[in-house]
Amino acid sequence: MIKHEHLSLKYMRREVLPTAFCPGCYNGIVMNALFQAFEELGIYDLRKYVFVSGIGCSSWIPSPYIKADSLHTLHGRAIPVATGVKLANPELEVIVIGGDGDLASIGGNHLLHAARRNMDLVVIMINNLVYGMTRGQAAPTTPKGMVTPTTPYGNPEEPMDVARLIANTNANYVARWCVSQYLFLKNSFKKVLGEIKRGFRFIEVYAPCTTFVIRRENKTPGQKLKELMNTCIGYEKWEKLPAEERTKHIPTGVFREEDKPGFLDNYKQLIARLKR
Amino acid sequence: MIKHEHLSLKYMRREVLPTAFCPGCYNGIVMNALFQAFEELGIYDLRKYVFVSGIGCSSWIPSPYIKADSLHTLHGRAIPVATGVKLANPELEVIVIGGDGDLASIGGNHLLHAARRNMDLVVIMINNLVYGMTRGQAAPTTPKGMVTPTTPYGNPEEPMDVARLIANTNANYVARWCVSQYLFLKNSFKKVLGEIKRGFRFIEVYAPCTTFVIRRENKTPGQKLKELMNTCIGYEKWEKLPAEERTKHIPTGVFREEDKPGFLDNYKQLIARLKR
Amino acid sequence: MGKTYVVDVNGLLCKGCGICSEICPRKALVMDSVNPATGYPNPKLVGECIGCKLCMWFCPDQAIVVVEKR
Amino acid sequence: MGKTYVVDVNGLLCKGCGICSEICPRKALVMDSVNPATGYPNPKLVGECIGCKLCMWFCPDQAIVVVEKR
Amino acid sequence: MFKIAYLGRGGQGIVFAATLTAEALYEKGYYVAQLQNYGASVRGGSVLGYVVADHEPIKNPFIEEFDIIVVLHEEGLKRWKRLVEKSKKIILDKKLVKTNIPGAIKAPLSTIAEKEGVYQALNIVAVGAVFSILDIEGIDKVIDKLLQKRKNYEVNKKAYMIGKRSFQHHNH
Amino acid sequence: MFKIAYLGRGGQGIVFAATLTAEALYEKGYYVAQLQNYGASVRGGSVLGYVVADHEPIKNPFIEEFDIIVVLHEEGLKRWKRLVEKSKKIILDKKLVKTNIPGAIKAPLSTIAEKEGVYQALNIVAVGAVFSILDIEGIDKVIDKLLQKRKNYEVNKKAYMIGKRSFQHHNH
Amino acid sequence: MKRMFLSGNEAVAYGAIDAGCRFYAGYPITPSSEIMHMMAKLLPEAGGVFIQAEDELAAINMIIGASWAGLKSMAATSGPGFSLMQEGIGYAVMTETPLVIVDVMRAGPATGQATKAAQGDLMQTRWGRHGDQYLVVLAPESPQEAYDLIIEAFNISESLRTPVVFLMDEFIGHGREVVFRKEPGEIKLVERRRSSDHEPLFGSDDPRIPPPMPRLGEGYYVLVTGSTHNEYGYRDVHSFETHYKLVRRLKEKIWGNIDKVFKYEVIGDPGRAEKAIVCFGSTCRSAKEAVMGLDNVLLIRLITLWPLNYDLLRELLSNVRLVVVPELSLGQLIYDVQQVIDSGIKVVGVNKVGGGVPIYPSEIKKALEV
Amino acid sequence: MKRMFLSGNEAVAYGAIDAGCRFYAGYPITPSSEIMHMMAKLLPEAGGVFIQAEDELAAINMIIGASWAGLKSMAATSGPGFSLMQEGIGYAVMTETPLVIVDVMRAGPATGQATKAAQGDLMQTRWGRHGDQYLVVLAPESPQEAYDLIIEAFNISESLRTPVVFLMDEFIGHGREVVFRKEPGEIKLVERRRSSDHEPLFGSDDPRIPPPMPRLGEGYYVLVTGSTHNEYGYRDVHSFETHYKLVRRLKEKIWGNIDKVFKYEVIGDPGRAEKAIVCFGSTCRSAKEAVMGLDNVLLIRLITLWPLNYDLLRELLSNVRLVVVPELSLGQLIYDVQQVIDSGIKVVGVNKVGGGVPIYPSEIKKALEV
Ligand SMILES: Cc1ncc(C[n+]2csc(CCOP(=O)(O)OP(=O)(O)O)c2C)c(N)n1
Ligand SMILES: Cc1ncc(C[n+]2csc(CCOP(=O)(O)OP(=O)(O)O)c2C)c(N)n1
Ligand code: SF4
Ligand code: SF4
Ligand code: SF4
Ligand code: SF4
Ligand code: SF4
Ligand code: SF4
Ligand SMILES: [Mg+2]
Ligand SMILES: [Mg+2]
Repeated sequence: MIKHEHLSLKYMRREVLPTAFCPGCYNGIVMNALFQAFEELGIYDLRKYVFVSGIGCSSWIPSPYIKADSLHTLHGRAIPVATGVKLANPELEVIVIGGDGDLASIGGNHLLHAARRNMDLVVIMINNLVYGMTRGQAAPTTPKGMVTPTTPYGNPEEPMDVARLIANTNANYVARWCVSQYLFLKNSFKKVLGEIKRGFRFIEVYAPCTTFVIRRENKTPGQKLKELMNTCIGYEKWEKLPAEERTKHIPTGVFREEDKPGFLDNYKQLIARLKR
Repeated sequence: MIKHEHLSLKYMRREVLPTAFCPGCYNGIVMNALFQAFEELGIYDLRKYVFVSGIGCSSWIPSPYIKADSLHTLHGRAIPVATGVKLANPELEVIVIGGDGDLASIGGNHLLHAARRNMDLVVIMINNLVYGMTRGQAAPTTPKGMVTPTTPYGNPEEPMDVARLIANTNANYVARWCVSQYLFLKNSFKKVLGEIKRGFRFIEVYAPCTTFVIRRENKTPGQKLKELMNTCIGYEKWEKLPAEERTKHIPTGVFREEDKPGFLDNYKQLIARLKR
Repeated sequence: MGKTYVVDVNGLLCKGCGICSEICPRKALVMDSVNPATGYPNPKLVGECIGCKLCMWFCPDQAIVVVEKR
Repeated sequence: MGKTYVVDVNGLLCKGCGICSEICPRKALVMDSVNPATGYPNPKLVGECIGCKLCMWFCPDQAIVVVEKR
Repeated sequence: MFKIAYLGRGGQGIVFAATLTAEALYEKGYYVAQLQNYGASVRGGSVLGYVVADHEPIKNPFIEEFDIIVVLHEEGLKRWKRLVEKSKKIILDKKLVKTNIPGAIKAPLSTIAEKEGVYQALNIVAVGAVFSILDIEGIDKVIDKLLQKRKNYEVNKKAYMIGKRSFQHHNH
Repeated sequence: MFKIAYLGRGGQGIVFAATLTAEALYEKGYYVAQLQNYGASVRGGSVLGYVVADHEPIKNPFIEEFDIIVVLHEEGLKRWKRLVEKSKKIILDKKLVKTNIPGAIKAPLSTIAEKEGVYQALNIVAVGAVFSILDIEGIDKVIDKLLQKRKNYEVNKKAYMIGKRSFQHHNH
Repeated sequence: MKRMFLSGNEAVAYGAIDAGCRFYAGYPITPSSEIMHMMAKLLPEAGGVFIQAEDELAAINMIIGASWAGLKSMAATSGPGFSLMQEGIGYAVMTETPLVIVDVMRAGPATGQATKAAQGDLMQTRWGRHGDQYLVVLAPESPQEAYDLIIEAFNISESLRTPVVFLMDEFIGHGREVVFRKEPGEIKLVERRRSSDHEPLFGSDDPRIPPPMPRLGEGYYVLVTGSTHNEYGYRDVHSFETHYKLVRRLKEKIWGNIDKVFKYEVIGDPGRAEKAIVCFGSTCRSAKEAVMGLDNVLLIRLITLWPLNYDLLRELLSNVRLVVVPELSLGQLIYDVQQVIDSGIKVVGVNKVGGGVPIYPSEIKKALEV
Repeated sequence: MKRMFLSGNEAVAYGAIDAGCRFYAGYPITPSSEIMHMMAKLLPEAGGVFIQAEDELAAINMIIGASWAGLKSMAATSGPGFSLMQEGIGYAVMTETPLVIVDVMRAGPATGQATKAAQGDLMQTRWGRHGDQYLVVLAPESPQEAYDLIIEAFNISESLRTPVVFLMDEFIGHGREVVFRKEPGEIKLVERRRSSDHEPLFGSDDPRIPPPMPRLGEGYYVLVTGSTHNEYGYRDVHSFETHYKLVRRLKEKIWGNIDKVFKYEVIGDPGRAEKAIVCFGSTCRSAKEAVMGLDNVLLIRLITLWPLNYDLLRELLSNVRLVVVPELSLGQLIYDVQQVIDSGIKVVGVNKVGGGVPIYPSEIKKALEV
C-alpha cells in the first residue's frame, strides 16, 4: 500500500520505473537532489527545460527518467547538441547531465570550449570514477594505481580534477560536491537554476559507481556513502591538510562563482550593433 | 655570393627552400630559436628526434623543413600520433609543433589528456591568433571583438589562455614567450631538450600571423615585432598591472617547471612489478 | 519534538540496495525478506524514526518516503 | 670594441619582408630593388653593423648572416 | 550434443551460469559453444545464456531448440517465450516466474535458495539443477575446481549442491 | 566569347586579376564564369585564374584554350606550359618569365611597374594589358568603380592605366 | 530574380538563407570555408544564429540540437571534416533530424590536395556511417544549380525529416558565375510537419510518411535518442521487433519516397542511343559539351545520388552498348552503372583527379569512340 | 597447439599477440571491449605497450604513430568508435601505415542496440572515408577463425603496408568456443620490408610492390604526410601528375594483389548448382547448416570483403538462377551480388537485425525454396 509519494516522482516518467540502474547506484540520489532543488524553487513542471545527455549510465538519467524534453545524444557530444538547442532557442533552460567519461574524456574538448565561451548551459557531471556503462574500465578520473579491466596492473595515469580545471576557464560557476553532501548539492542546483541564470555553470558530483568501484572495494553502497561523509571536505580545509592526508580526501566546494554575461549576451550585443 | 651560412640551415632540408610561408611569417623565427637551442646543446644531427605536426601553416615547419623524421598528421591529431611514437620507442625524443587551432581547438582534448598523463613529449604551440592556413578565420585564441572572416561583426568569444590552462594540469613544464623574446624562447627550448627530459613539456609561442593579423592591422611584420618587444612582459609584472593595462599586454614566462616522472616512468614501474 | 513519522516503502520501486537501512542514524530500518514481485528484499521500519529524511534523500530509487504522522 | 661585421644576404632565400631592416638598431639595412630571380627586394648593408645579430635571429627565412670580419 | 539454456534478468548471473556450464563441459573434453543475449550490462533487462556441447566441433551455434532451459525470472520469459516453448525440458522458477507453459516443470529453486541463504547464487543453483538432469561423469569435481577459482566459493558450492539435490526432488 | 587567363605565383594577386576582369565583364552584362587553380593560400606555388564571358549562359566553364593568357611568373609557366601553349595570344612578363614560348609576346610589365612604383599591383597592370587588347566599350569606367570599392585605389588605378598603356607600346 | 555574380559556395549560402536556414555551425576548411564566411555575415542579418565550432564533431552536433529546437540548420565542410561528422550524421538519421550537410569535395585521401577539385566522397555520402542507415544525397552541377538545389535540399530534409547531404566539388564551390537569386515569393518552402497531440514522434503506420516533429519546449516531453527506440521515443535496446521495425521504417522512408526525391536530367533519346554517359556534378558540364551534336549518345545526369533509382537507370540504359562514366575520382559512380547493366555491355570510366584539372570534353569524346 | 575456451574477442587478442602485435591503443565500447581488456593484460607480459586513449580519434592516431615507430599495432572498436576512426584510417591508407583495426559490429544506426549482433558496417569498412582510398577487409566466421585470420590480417597489413579492417559481429566477439592456439613455431609471420638506402619510401615502379618502410630513428629522415606527396614523401599539393600517380598506385597496391588477399570458401559444385548462397561472418554458419544435404546449392563464403574478386564471383554464379544473401542488416553484400549477376537472375536477401537474434538455418532454407 503506497500512501505517500516521493517528491522526485512528479518529475519522472513513472511508466519506466524502476530505473535500469544497478541496485544502490548513486545516480538516483543525484536525481533526488536535483528534483528537490526544482521543488524548492517552485518549479513543478519542466516543459521549458531541455535535458541533454551523452552515452553512459548517468546519461540515462534524463532519458527516459526525467519528464521533460530530453536529447540522449552520442557519447561525448551532449554539450555541442545542448549548445545548438540553447542558441536556437534562448528561452529554453538547457541542462546537460553526463558521466566523467562522457564529458571529460571523449567529450573533453567540448567541455573546455563551452566553458571558454561561457556558453549558457548548466552541466552536471557525475563522476563515478569509471566507465560504468561499459563495465568499469578506467576513466580519466580513475585514481592512480586502481585496478580495472583496462588497468589490470594498476592505472598509470594521474586523474583529472575536472572541476578545478574548468574553474580555470571563463565559466560563471564551478562547484564539486560528493553525493553524500546532499544539501550542498541541492543548494548548488538551486543556485544555477534559480540565481545565476546565464553563462557556463558546471557542477561535478563525486559519486563512485556502486557496481564497479564500491563492490570492488568489497563495500556496500550504504557503507560507502557513510564513508564519503568523512572523505569529502571543503577545499579550503583540504588545502591545509598535509600532502599525504590530501590524497585520502576529496576537496569539495564552490570553486568559481560569477554572474558575468554569457555567450548569448555577448553575441547579441555584437548583433545589436549591426542593427543600429 | 654567399660566403657564410645561417646556423639554422644545417637543420633544414635545403632543397625545399625558401619555405612556402608568407614573406615575414614569424614561423621562421621560431625555427631559428629552436635550431639555435640545438646548436648550443651540441646537437647537430636530429636523427633521434621525431617531429610530429598536424595541419596548419605552423605544422609545415617540420614537414618538410626540418631535417629529421617527421610525421605530418591530420588536423588536430599530432599529439596522439606523437604519443604512439614515443610509447613504441621511448629512445626517441618526440617533438610536436603545431598551431593554436590545431592543438587547442580541434586538438584540444588530446592536449589536455596528454598533459594530464604527463606524457613524455615536447609540444610547441605557435599561437598566431588565427587559422592561418585557411585564410585567417577566428581561432580559440583570437581576441574578443576581432574581425575575421568568421567573425564579421567581431569575435563574441573570450580567448583561451592555453599555457595557463595547461599549467593547471599535471604537465612537467609550461611556458609562454612572444616571438620577440628570442633569447627566452631559445633558452626554454634548451631547458626542455637538454634538462627536463621527461613528462609533458609545453611551450606556447605568441607569434601573430603576418598575413591575417598584422597586415589587417596595417602593420609590417617588422613593426609588429618591435611593438611586441613592449607588449610582452613577465607574468609577475603583468599581474601587478591595472586590469585595463593587462588587456594590452601579454603575460609571458615559465608557468610551471618540475621534473617528476612522466607517463613512461609510471607505466614502466607498474610493469616492473609484474616482472618481479 | 514529540513528532512521529511513518515510513512508506514502495516495494515495486525498491531494489533492496540497503542504503536506507545503513544510513539511518537510528538504525530504524532493517532489510526484510525477498519481495517475490521483484526478487529484491525491502526495508522495514523496526525502530523509532526521527524524521531526518536521510533514507528518503539517499534512496536512489525513490522507493521510500518519510511522512509526519498526523 | 673595434670589431667589424659583414652581413651576408642570400638573395634566393630572402622574401623581402623587411623585418631585418626594421629591427636593426643601427638602421644599417635598407631594402634594395627587386631581385629578378625571386621578384622580391633584398636588404643591403648601408650603415655600420654592431654585430647584434638581431637581423639574423629574426630573419624568418634564414637569409641573412652576420659574421665578424677577421 | 547438449543444448542448455539459462534465462532470467540482468543481475541474476545468467551469463555466469552459462559460463560455468560451458567451462565444465570444456574441461570434460567437449567441443563447446557458449552464447548470450543480454541487455545493458548488469542493469536489468532479460538475459539468455546458452551452451552447446558436442564430441565434434560445433558447426553452427545458432540453435532454435534447447534440450533444457531454466527460467529464473519472468522478465526473460516475456521476451523469449517462443524459444522457451520449443525447448524439450523447461524448468521455471516457481516463485519468480508467473507465466505457465504447458509441460514445464515448476521448481522452487529461489525459495530453497533463499531459505538456505544462498539467494545471491541462484544462478549456480540452476547449474546444479541442469547437471542433476544431465548427470555427466565427474562433472561435480570439475565444477568444484572452477568454483574454487572464483570469489565466494563456499556459497557457490553450497548453491550448486542445493541445485543438484533440490531439483531431483521435483523432477517428474 | 572571351577566354582570358592570368598565370603566376602565390602572392601576386592572380586570383584578384581574374576577379577584377570577371566582375568588370559581369557589370557590363555578360554571362561570366571565373575559375582558379591555386595552391595553399597566399604561400607560393603557381596560380592560374581565368575568365570565360559570353552573351549566352556559359554551358561549360572547363576550357582548354584561352584567347589571351598573361604569365607573370616562371613558377606558373613551369606547371601549365601545355595549357599556355594552346592559347591564342600569350603575354609573358619579360623579367619574371625566363622560358620562351614561340609566338609569345614578351612584355616588360614588371619592369615598368617597378619603375612606376606600382610593383605591388602588377596583377592590375596585367588586367590593364588585357583590356587594352579586348577594348570593351566603357570598361575603364567599370574597372574604376570596382577599384574604388577596394583598398589602395590610387596605386591600383595607376597600375591599371599603366597596363593599358604600357602594353600597347609593345603590342606587335 | 536578382542577378548576382557568385561562387558556388556563396550561392549555397544565399540559397540556404532563402530556404529559411537560420542556424549554422561550422569549422573552416578549404574549399568550403566561403560558405561559412557568408553564413557568418548573412545569418545575423536574417535573425539567425551563427557559431564557429571547436571542430567538426561539435559542428554537426550543434546543428542537430538547433534543428530540434526548431531552426532549419546547416553545416558545410570538406572531406576531412566530413569524415569526422559521420557519427553525428548517423545520429541525425536515427533521430530523424532534418539538416543539410554540405560537402565540398577536394582531392583525397586524407589531406590530399586541399584546393583541388575531386568527386571521391560519393560513396562516403551513402555509406560513411556504421549501421544500416539511409539518407538523401544531392549534387548540383553549377553555382546556379547550387543555389536552386540547396533550397530543394532543405525542403526534402524538412518533408522527410532526414539529413540531406549536399555534394559539390571545388570547381563549383570556388567557380564564380552569374546566379539568379529568387525573390521570397518565388520560392516554394516546405516546413517540417508540426505535432498534433496524438501522433507518436518516432513512428507512423505508413513508413513513407515521416512522423511529426515538435519544437523543444512545446510541452511534448520529447524523448530523443540515438539508441533503438519505439515510436514514442522510449529506448529499447533489447527487442528484435522494435529494432527491426525502426530500421525498416527509416529505410523505407527514404527509398519509398524515391519518386519524390530522385532527380535527374536526360539529354538524348533512350530509344535511339547506342552509347550513354552517366555523370554527376560539375563533370557533367564537360560531358554536355561532349555530346553536343552526337545524337546516338544518351546523357544521364544524376542530381540525386541517393536513393538511386536503379530501375529507371536500368531502363534508360537497356539499349546501349557502351556507357562512359566520367568521374573526378578513380571510379565510384561506375559501381552503380555496373549494378544495372548486364555483362555484355561495356563500361568505360574516364577517371582523372588531382591538380585542379577538370575532365575536358575532348577526353569524354575520346572515351565515347571506343 | 593449445586447446582453449575463448570468446572471439579473446581469440583476436591472443591471435594479435601471436602475430607479433606489440602496441594497442583503444577506447572501451561494447561489444569489443574484451579485446582491449585482454590486450591490457597480455601486452605488458609480451613486452609490448598498451594505452587507453581519451577517445577513438586518439586511439587510431596513436597506433599510426606506433606503427611508424616500428611496432605492429592494433585498435579494436565497434560502430560508433569505428565512425570516429574513419579520418585516421584514411590517413593510414594515404601514408601506407600497416595496422589492424577490429570492428565488432552491433546493431545500428547510431547507438542502436549496443549488445546485439549485426553486420551493418560492411559498406562503411570500404567507403567510410573521404577521397578515393582502398584497403583490405577480412571477416571471420567463428572464434577459431578470428584467431587464425587476425594473424593473416597482420601479415597482409605488413606485406602490403596497408591498414586492414577486421570485421566481426557480436556473436563471434562474445560467443565462446574451443579455440586451438598455435605455438610460435607453427605460425608464419610476415614483417614489413625494411628500407635499403636507395629505395624511395612512397613509391615503386611496380605498384603491386609496396615501398619499404623504415622505423623512425634509423636515420632516413622520413617525411610522412597525409597530403599528396611524391615518392620521397615531399608534399605536392599542386600537381596533377603527383596526385594521380599516387592514388593510382595506392589503389593498384590493393587491387593488383587481389590474388594474394582474396580469401573465400566454396561449398558445392559451381557447375551443377542451380542456387547459391553468398554470405560472410557468423551468418555463414547457419547458411552452412542450411545447405547440408542440398547438392544443388552453392555456398560462397567471403572471407575477404575488400578487395572483392568480382570476376571470380561472376564466374562462380554464372550458372545459378537464384542467389540468397543472408545478412544481419537490411542488405549490403547484396549490392555486390547484384553487381555480378545479370538481370534475369533472382536475388533474395534474408535480412534480419536487432535483438541479438541470429538468422537461423530454417530461414535460409526457406529463402532457397523460392
Ligand atoms: C564513440 C563511442 N565510443 C565508446 C562508446 C562506449 N561507451 C558507452 S558509455 C561509455 C562510458 C561511459 O562512462 P561515463 O561517461 O563515465 O558514464 P557512466 O556510465 O560511468 O555513468 C563508453 C565508453 C560509445 N557509445 N560511443
Ligand atoms: C578535420 C579538418 N578540419 C579542418 C581542416 C582545415 N584546416 C586546415 S589548417 C586549419 C587551421 C590551422 O590553424 P592553426 O592550427 O592555428 O595553424 P596556422 O595555420 O594558424 O599556423 C584548418 C581549420 C582540416 N584540414 N581538417
Ligand atoms: S554500473 Fe555503476 S553507474 Fe552504472 S548503473 Fe550500475 S552502479 Fe550505476
Ligand atoms: S598565413 Fe600567416 S601563419 Fe600562415 S604562412 Fe602566412 S603569415 Fe605565416
Ligand atoms: S534505499 Fe531505496 S532502494 Fe535501497 S533498499 Fe532502501 S528503499 Fe530500497
Ligand atoms: S527518516 Fe531518518 S530516522 Fe527515519 S527511517 Fe529515515 S533515516 Fe531513519
Ligand atoms: S647585426 Fe644588428 S646591427 Fe648588424 S645589421 Fe644585423 S641588426 Fe643591424
Ligand atoms: S628578414 Fe630575411 S627575408 Fe626578410 S628582408 Fe631581411 S633578409 Fe629578407
Ligand atoms: Mg563514469
Ligand atoms: Mg593559428
